[in-house]
Amino acid sequence: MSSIIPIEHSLILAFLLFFIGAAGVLIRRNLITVLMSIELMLNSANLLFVAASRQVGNVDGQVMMSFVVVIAACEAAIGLAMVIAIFRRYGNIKTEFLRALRG
Amino acid sequence: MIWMVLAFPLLGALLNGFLLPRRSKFLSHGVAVAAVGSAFLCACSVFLDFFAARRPQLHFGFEWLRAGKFVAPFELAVDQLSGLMILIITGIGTLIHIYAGGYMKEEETTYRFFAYLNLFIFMMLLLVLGNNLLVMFVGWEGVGLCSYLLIGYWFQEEANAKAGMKAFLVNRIGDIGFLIGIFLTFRHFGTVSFTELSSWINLMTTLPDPYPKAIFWITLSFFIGACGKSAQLPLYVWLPDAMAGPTPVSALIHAATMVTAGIFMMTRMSFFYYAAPDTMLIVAFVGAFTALFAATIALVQTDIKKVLAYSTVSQLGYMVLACGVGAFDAGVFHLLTHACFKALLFLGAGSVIFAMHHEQDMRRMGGLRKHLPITHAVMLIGVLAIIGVPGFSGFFSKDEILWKAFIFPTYGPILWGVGFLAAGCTAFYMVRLLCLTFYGPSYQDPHAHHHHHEPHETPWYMWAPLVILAFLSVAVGYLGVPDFLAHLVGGRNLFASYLEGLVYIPTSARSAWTHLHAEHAHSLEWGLMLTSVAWVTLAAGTAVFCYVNRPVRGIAGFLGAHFPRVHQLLLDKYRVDECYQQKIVTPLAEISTFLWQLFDVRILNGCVNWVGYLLMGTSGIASFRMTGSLHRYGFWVLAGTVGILVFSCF
Amino acid sequence: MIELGFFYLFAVIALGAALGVILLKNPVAAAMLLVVTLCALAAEYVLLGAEFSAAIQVLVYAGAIVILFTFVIMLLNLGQEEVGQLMGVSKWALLFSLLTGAAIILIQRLSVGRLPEAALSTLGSDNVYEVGMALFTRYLWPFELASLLILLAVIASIVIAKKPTLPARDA
Amino acid sequence: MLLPWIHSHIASLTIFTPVLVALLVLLCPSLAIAKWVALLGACGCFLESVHIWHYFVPGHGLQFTESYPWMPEWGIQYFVGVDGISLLLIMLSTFLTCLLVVGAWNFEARGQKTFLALLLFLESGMLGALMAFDLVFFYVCWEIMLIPMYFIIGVWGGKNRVYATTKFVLYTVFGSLLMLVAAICLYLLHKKEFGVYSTNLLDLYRLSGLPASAQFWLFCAFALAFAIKVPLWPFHTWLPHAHTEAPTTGSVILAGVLLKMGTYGLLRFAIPLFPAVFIDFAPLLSTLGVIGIIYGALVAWQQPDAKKMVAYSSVSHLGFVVVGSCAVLHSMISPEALTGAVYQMINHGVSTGMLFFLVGVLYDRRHTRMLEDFGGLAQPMPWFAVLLIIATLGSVGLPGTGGFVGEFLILLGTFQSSPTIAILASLGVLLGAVYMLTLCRKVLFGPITHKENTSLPDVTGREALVLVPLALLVVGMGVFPNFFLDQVRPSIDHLAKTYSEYRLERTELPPLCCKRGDE
Repeated sequence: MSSIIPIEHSLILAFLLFFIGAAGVLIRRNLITVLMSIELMLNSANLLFVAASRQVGNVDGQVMMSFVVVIAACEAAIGLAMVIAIFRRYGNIKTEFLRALRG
Repeated sequence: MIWMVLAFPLLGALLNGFLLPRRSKFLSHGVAVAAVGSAFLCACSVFLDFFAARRPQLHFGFEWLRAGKFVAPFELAVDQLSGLMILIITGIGTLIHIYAGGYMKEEETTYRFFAYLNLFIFMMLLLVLGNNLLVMFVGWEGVGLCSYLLIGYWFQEEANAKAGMKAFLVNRIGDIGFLIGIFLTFRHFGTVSFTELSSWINLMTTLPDPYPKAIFWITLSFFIGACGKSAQLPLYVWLPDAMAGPTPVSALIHAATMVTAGIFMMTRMSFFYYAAPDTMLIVAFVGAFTALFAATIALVQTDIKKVLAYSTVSQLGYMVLACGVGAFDAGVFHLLTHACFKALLFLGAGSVIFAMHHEQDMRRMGGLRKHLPITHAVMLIGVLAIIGVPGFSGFFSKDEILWKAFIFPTYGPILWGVGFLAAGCTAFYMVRLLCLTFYGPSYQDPHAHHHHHEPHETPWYMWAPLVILAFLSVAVGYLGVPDFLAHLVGGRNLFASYLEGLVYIPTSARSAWTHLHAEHAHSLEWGLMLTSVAWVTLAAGTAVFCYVNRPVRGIAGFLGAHFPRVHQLLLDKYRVDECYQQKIVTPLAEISTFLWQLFDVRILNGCVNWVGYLLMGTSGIASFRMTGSLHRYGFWVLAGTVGILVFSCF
Repeated sequence: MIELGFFYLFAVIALGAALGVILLKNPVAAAMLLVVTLCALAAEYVLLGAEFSAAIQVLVYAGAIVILFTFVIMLLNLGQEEVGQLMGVSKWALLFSLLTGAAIILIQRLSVGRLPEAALSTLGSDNVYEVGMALFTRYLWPFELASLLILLAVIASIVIAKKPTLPARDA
Repeated sequence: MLLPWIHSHIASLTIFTPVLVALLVLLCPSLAIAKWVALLGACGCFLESVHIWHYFVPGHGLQFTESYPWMPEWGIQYFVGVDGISLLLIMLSTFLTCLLVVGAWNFEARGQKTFLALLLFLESGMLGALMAFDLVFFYVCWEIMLIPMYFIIGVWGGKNRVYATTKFVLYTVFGSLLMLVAAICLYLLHKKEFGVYSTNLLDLYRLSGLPASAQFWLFCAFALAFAIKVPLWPFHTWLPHAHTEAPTTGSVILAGVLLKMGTYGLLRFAIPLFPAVFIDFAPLLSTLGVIGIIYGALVAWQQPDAKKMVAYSSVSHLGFVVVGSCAVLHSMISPEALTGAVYQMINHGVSTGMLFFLVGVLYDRRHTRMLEDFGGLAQPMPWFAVLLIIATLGSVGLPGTGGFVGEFLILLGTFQSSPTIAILASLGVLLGAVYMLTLCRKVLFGPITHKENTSLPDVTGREALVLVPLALLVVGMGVFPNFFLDQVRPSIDHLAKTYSEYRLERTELPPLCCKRGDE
């Protein structure tokens, strides 16, 4: 069952997932949904890693994938903590309220 | 032994300043007196050693400062001059320390007072003993510091603090002159040691042009320093204000020792001054006019200490005049006699003030002879000494100066005339002081009576130093009996011969000097002396006539009625202080405020901030896309990434 | 061929659920659909021969991270109308399709002779063993560092999320 | 076994001890422990610098050198060492930091631990900049110094702290970026002349074929960076703000060491690297220095705020240092003036640091620094009065204090090269006395005008622990200047006499057993 699934398929799937995630980050105002969209983007990267691992024939890609999972977990934990902090401070979690960067 | 002379006062100062605070007053007084007294004994021993050897002795301590070619060892020199000075300083210092214990009895913080006083003695000794300009300068500024601290001893009063500051600052002007003198000396001679400098000068006099311009500037700079310390025109203004300090301080620092540092310094460097005839002329004229100027102010002052202060300025003028006409020995001799009788007068005035419960206005005194018999007696001796009554010390020293001025080849008679006038003024105001204080009826403030007791004589440890000083005021004069008088009894001027080896006179100048002496007959000297005795008697008699048994209003009545404007001008001390304030201090303060508020804050800081605002303005224009919306930022990041990806593929 | 068929099936499920994640107004439903996406991807991993990855995908992602999301959603107790607003979808949809097109073109170009040939059966059968070996030998230090990272993240999230106790500094 | 290792790595150890201790301080569970750790660390660092002082052999060029490749492909090294020009400043930095830790002991503000850590971090930066003999490492340390200072002023400062700290950092960075450009330029020129890349300062000293125009611009860039740091008039406007807003500790370290980095840089970099342009610029620099002396003194005189007064006095005092460094005489710098300049740097650090401490003592008690709020304090606080007077005397340069030695030597040397400058500068001696005595009079003397002042407590034991060593140093540096100068004189004379073709050689580490002075 080595090359049954061509890598192009995985690539296209990964890209589609990535752009769905990116679109989620861009179009949603809710910080939690934004975070979930980021998880989607990370997953598309994971898929690429796994597929590439398959393609080149060693497990490095899968190892990387597990590191990405770790990072995703950390990101989710801290991101959600920030969501809570922001909620405490502003009373809601809409992204358009976070405009401190305005020049 | 020489180190002990320095160590004792320093130890006393440290003990009093840091270890003994708030212990018993008796203890701090005892420590202070013991310190100075031991220093005096050591100084005697040092002096005797030197006297036996008759050769200047150098004591090398350690190398204090070396940088580049500049070397300043911490080295002390005992010679005729410094040997004499340490005796004066520690001797009179001891007497005044003893006296001060009584005077400062009611003070809370005597330890502070005695710490300063001991420190002063240390610094003064350093000044006179140092064998190079730098060590001398340490003492020079050190005594200024002590003077500052002591003038402001009663710091709770704003005026005292201000007077102290004024003294320090005016002295600093002089000190800058001194500093520039050091720089010039180093520039031209590459050394600051007195021994090396004098041998340089020895060499130079053999050169074809023995008086280079540089020496003129060097001596002039040092003279500016002397003007500051010795209160000469135009820097004398600090000394009268310095009377804000306790009276023993006025006696020790502002009469007997510190203010004579300028004369000491010029004598120390007489080898320079002999090589700079132009400076000598300036020095002589400044001295003569200061003598007269201050004496005229003293004529009308009503504060007993102010009279004595201006008198000090005037007497210092005499000493400077002596230096200016090349009679350094006469100057130093007057320094010695003046130290005795002026310390006596100040301490006497202190006793009067003490007895009058810190009343200093002479118009409220009078008739104190009955209450203060001893003080009266010693003050009388002091006054007779200062006005130059024959037989008292002032007579010998002052007449010597006037004589040397008269025979000075350039403008000699003019200098003599100015000094002669000042001598008359001196006689007048000193007798006036005596009359107003001790004779006539009492003019004490009647309101003061109900809580003040009658004035009474001071305790023994206050009048005993006065008696010793009174004895000295008479006795030291006989050390320096002028040659022509001494010849009558087969002697010679002991003091001049004592100083001879020190006051080095370049060969060329020396020949001119001896020539001068030969030219004038003794008859002229006798004539001048008798003239001045007559003049002094006349002036003193006028004062007695004007002030004994006359109502107080008579003072103003006599001068004020006939010459009101002159009287007012003298009372206002020629308005010099006001002039300085108006012409120098106020404009400087205005410049300062201008520089700060306008130039610094508005212009310089404004420029810097303007750059900042400019940048902020431009960045505001450039940042129109900075909406703060995360979505837009994210979109552009993404679009950019994709753009780059796509671009890189084709 | 059956693998390819499964691949397409799970791909469709994953994409559909992902679209649901970003389009649904109800955050709880979105979180549930995220679980679906993640599980579908796990299945893809199995198809790609990465059983270990599939396992941690399910355990960590679906089991832990999404639970975290759900907790926060419930903790903040947000109403639907508050969380469900979109940003003006039409513009973004246009952009999205453009980007997708660009991506596909890109992959087409990339795949022509650029990708390495698939390595045939170099991977052993015991995937978990191999990944484990790699993790504990070559990647030991990164692995340990990753654990440190998690520790830091835990501390950081506690610090960030806890209520401020210090009073504001008075100027 | 340990001792030889310490001996051979003493320079690096001194640089990195504080930053390591800073980390330790941050990790301490309680403030009480953290304070002791910080104190021990600072004292340890001071002891290390004493070791350097002890084994330093005067006249042996660059000593205690250590070099490791850092970015070898670009010729960038980690290269540190000590010579006579930096030795005293190193001692001053470590000594002041010890006192500062004690001074900040009861600094009752939020984040004292962080404060202490930043202080130690700052010390590392300063020591690194002082010991660096690699341009890049120097630049890194130079900028690192800004970071802790930014926070010290910006977080723990006064009311206007953000403005002050922003201004301070932006102004200084502006200068140092120019310096960076010049440094890169120099680096490329070295490649052009010798064919290899090097940022080693000893190599750069050997550059001889710099075109005149290049030298001109490079000198301008370096000199501007240092002039801002000094600060030379008219680049001083950040200083009053930074000083007034900074907490006491910040002011002390700023005045004590940071400002000296400007003059130190002038001596270490600008002068020996570009001697030909320096000769042309020396009159300009010393003129600016003289303007700074007089201007700073005049402006200080009318200040109502004690701290601002001391801040402007720094402008005046550092003017002296610049004047002393620029006393060019024929083909050399006057060695007297240069010695004075180096000595004055130390001295200003001690006396002005002490003054800032004393103003801090007042501020702690009354929460004001306005002169009009004080007066007559000599009565309730006699020891404070003694200390303030000692600091004042040190600042006005009374003989017997270090200030005199510094100012005297500077003026003496400058007088030999240009009497006008020296005479004008000596006016600064007078004006210095004017404003410092005004400060003393307004604070200490006169009647007590405010009721709160009648019962102010005198200097406490902890404050005395800080102030008494400083006071002793003020006096000690004036009484025994040779003790300090003997160590550094050969280096200074070497720079003064050969600045136009300055070379510095690394020397062997002196053996551990051999005491100095045996050669």
